[in-house]
Amino acid sequence: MDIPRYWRLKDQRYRLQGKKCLDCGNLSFPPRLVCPKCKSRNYEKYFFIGKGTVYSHTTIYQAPDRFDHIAPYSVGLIDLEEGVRITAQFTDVPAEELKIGMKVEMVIRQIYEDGPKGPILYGYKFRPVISV
Amino acid sequence: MDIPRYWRLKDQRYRLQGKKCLDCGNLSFPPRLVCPKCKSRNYEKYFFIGKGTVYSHTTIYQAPDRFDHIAPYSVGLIDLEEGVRITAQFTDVPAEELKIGMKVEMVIRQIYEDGPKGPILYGYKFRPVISV
Amino acid sequence: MRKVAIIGLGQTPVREHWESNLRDLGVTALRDAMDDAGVDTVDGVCVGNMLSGALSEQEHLGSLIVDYAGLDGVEGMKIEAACGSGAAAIRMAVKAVGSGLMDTVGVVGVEKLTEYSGKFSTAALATAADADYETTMGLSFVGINALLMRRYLYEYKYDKNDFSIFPINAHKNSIHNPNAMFRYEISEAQYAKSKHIAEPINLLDSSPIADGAAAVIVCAQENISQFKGKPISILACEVGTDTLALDNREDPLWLKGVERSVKKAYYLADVKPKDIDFFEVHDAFSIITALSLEASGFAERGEAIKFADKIGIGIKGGLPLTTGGGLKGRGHPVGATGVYQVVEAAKQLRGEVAKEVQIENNNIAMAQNIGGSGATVITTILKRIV
Amino acid sequence: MRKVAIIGLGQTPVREHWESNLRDLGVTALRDAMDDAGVDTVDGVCVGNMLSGALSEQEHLGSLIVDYAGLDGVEGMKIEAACGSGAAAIRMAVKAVGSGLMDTVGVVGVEKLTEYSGKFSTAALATAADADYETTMGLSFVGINALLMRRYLYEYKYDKNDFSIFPINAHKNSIHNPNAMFRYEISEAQYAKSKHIAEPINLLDSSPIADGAAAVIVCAQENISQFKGKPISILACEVGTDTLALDNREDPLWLKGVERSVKKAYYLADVKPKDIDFFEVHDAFSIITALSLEASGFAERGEAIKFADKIGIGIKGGLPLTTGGGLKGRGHPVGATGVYQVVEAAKQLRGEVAKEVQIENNNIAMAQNIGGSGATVITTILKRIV
Ligand SMILES: [Zn+2]
Ligand SMILES: [Zn+2]
Repeated sequence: MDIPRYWRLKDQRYRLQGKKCLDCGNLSFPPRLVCPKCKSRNYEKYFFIGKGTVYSHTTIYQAPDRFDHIAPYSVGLIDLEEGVRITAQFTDVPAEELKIGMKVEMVIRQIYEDGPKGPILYGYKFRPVISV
Repeated sequence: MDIPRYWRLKDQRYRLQGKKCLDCGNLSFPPRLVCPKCKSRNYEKYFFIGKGTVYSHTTIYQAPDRFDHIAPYSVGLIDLEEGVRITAQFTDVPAEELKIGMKVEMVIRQIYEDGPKGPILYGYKFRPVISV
Repeated sequence: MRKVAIIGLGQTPVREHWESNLRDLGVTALRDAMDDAGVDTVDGVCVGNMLSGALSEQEHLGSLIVDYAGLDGVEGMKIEAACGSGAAAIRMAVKAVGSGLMDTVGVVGVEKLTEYSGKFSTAALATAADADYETTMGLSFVGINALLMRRYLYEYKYDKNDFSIFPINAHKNSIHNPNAMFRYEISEAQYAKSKHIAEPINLLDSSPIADGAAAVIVCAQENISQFKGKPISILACEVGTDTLALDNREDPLWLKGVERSVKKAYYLADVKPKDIDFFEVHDAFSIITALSLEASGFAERGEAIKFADKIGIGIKGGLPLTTGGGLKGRGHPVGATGVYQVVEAAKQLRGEVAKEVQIENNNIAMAQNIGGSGATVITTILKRIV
Repeated sequence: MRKVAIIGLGQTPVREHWESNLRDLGVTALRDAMDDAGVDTVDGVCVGNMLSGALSEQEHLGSLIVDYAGLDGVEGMKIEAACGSGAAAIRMAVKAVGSGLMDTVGVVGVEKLTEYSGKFSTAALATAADADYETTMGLSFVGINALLMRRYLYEYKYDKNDFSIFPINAHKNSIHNPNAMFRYEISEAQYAKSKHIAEPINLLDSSPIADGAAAVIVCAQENISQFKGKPISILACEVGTDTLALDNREDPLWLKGVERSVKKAYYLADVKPKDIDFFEVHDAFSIITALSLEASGFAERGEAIKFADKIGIGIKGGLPLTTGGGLKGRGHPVGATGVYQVVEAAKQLRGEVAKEVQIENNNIAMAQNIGGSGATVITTILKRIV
């Protein structure tokens, strides 16, 4: 029940808040205090739109303790449109339909429950873009 | 629920099994693979009788998670008759009656329960020697 | 081995940093120290930390800190020696620079203890002791120190309230340290009424758990002219150990780890206790201050309190202690503490602390970082470079 | 820096050691290495370990191991760099001896992973990755490697079964290593039917968690005549790092940490990949063997499997891999693995392994230990001293 961490990460988990370097324009997710490109400590908040393509994916059968009851589930690396890659679970898609290069978008879902009495963690997952 | 550790330590916890160096006669508790006096790796099991005197004692009010529900409780350093000092909880004695130099003897008691569904750990505690 | 120096200092305030994670605290202190030294990269980073795995589910801090500090590719490793992790990391940096393998090394001590509830942190801190034979008996880390204090009171016939001299002094100094957590004075009366944590240790004997990070940049002394930071020489940074469990020591009131560590440090630095101008002692508990003063050769056995009273441990005393507030007043982010101590000592030697706590004409400082109940002790001796 | 050598070797079998605790495993390996070297004390001990805090509720392993090894008072510290902790500890010993601060240092890698259930160990191992952005998303450590393997299969159009060449070879060698956990051969058919852990990684791609300890004694090469052990020269033991999180790398299939580590190691050792007679690769997963062969300069990008097939990775091949069974066949006690690799390589160079796996006329060996998904990489190059 690490409540401070839940609270601290809420802007990342709900809104994909990263940072933009004010000196070279480099975008980071997660947020960083030092720009990996130009070493500047001069930053502003940046919110990613949450659209991207699948760089890789896996389906997890043997899961860490906390995720054991939902296994198997799929996790992947997603290349966001803004040029940053992030790690996230997939949702609303069967594992066998996942493909590298597939277009996906962010949604907010339950990530895990921290024990029967603990808080529920919500955050970003990605689902295939539904064509209209 | 670290079952292997429960099982591994049972001779220490129930029978105060330490070791005796076959080269210099030095007694150790806990058991050691290398004699701290003569560095010999030549050892036999040795069972301490479980009688001794209080070297020091404390009463714990702010306890680690697992022991929180039994606080306050008393723990001490006990000089065994064989010349080895060990750490143990006291039982059957109010905290205010504990004194340095007091004669005590080993008994087996519940040490803690590992969660509502976990195993119960039993082991040595010490109580004042009851004069007959 | 070539001589080494400290060329940069950085620290975050010691606080309950709910808004910052380990990496942000560590990176802030490290980058501040690099800015102070005037460098934009280092050859390696040593991270002192004890409980990131237990309390933040995060190991591999060496890579994490170099990555987030913008030092991509640089060597980074975590060193753990319980509450002595911070100075242990400095020791590793001294070896790395001393060997000539590296010229400039960053050291970061970082710890986050307030991520979970206090009971959980208490259990995590007890992993400094013997898990199978001390901790499983219900002995907390405070409890181990309480066993020492009880025996000390018995052997040397002190009144428990006599120990108040140490925390009162620490709090008097922490007022002037903006990075300290507790910036207020405490009185003898408050000490006497303070609630028990593990009898006879009360709340005002105990340093508070906290979050924080401190950093130093270590370089070869022959290179100091290349940097913008004000250099301080590391005369010695030496380790002594003792049995992990307190019960395994023949004479628990004599900290052999301290004795071993200071003997090596005094020898290497070529100084005697009387040459030390001030001492950043590891006052995790009042009893440890007393035992450290004795085993370090300042006071006779059983005489630490009388010694403190007689010589004076305040800023104008004969041996100022815990000039930045110590673990008691500044707070004790365990794996960071050893680095905070050295940062404070170096700032004193540089003449950069608040004027109320600035010791005049100081020249040689000692900082001592203790892991567990004295199982790892690292003594660092620093000297002003004229 | 002065030259350093390995003068003593020790190891316990890799097993589920339910009957032994961390200290017994560590002390056994260390004392065996000391006996091999013919020494009864050392100047310091570096302990490589990742998860003693999480899985044995025991930190402060440095003091614990020196205490129980009968080395009362000797400096002991724990080094942590995830699965790279073992070689990281060797690296620290090289610095300590190289600096001249110490003449003889013991290194122990020790880990106990079977104290709790597998799910708990899986969670603990994931602390090697980014806790806030990888692990909390449900990504296991196997899963991270599965993401690499999936992309590799996609980029280079391999059939997944092509990877079986690496685990089949590892198991073929582990039969002859009495300290290996899995002493049986596996077939292509078994590999193809093996169950998924994190698709596309199956059970036979994955090194098994296990308990164990391995130790080496490091000394100054100028002192080797003082010892009874057969010396092996350490030409280099160099570190490269990369971002902690896989998603932060521009090109995840190129292990920059490996490239950085081997470049420094080749330079210091003054060797080229073709000079390496055999390679103890970090085959935690089959995909890592492939990526390591490429970033280490043995195979072209995307060609590791073809390279292995063509040059031969068996004992009589052009580049024998994992001659003691590797992490796959010997087992992977994470913080101990890097030391096991170096012990195996040194035994090969000494000519002390089973004749079925003894490489003839070998001279230069390389061992590579990888922490996390390549965030810390330590490459050690060893040479026979004629
Ligand atoms: Zn920038
Ligand atoms: Zn003996």
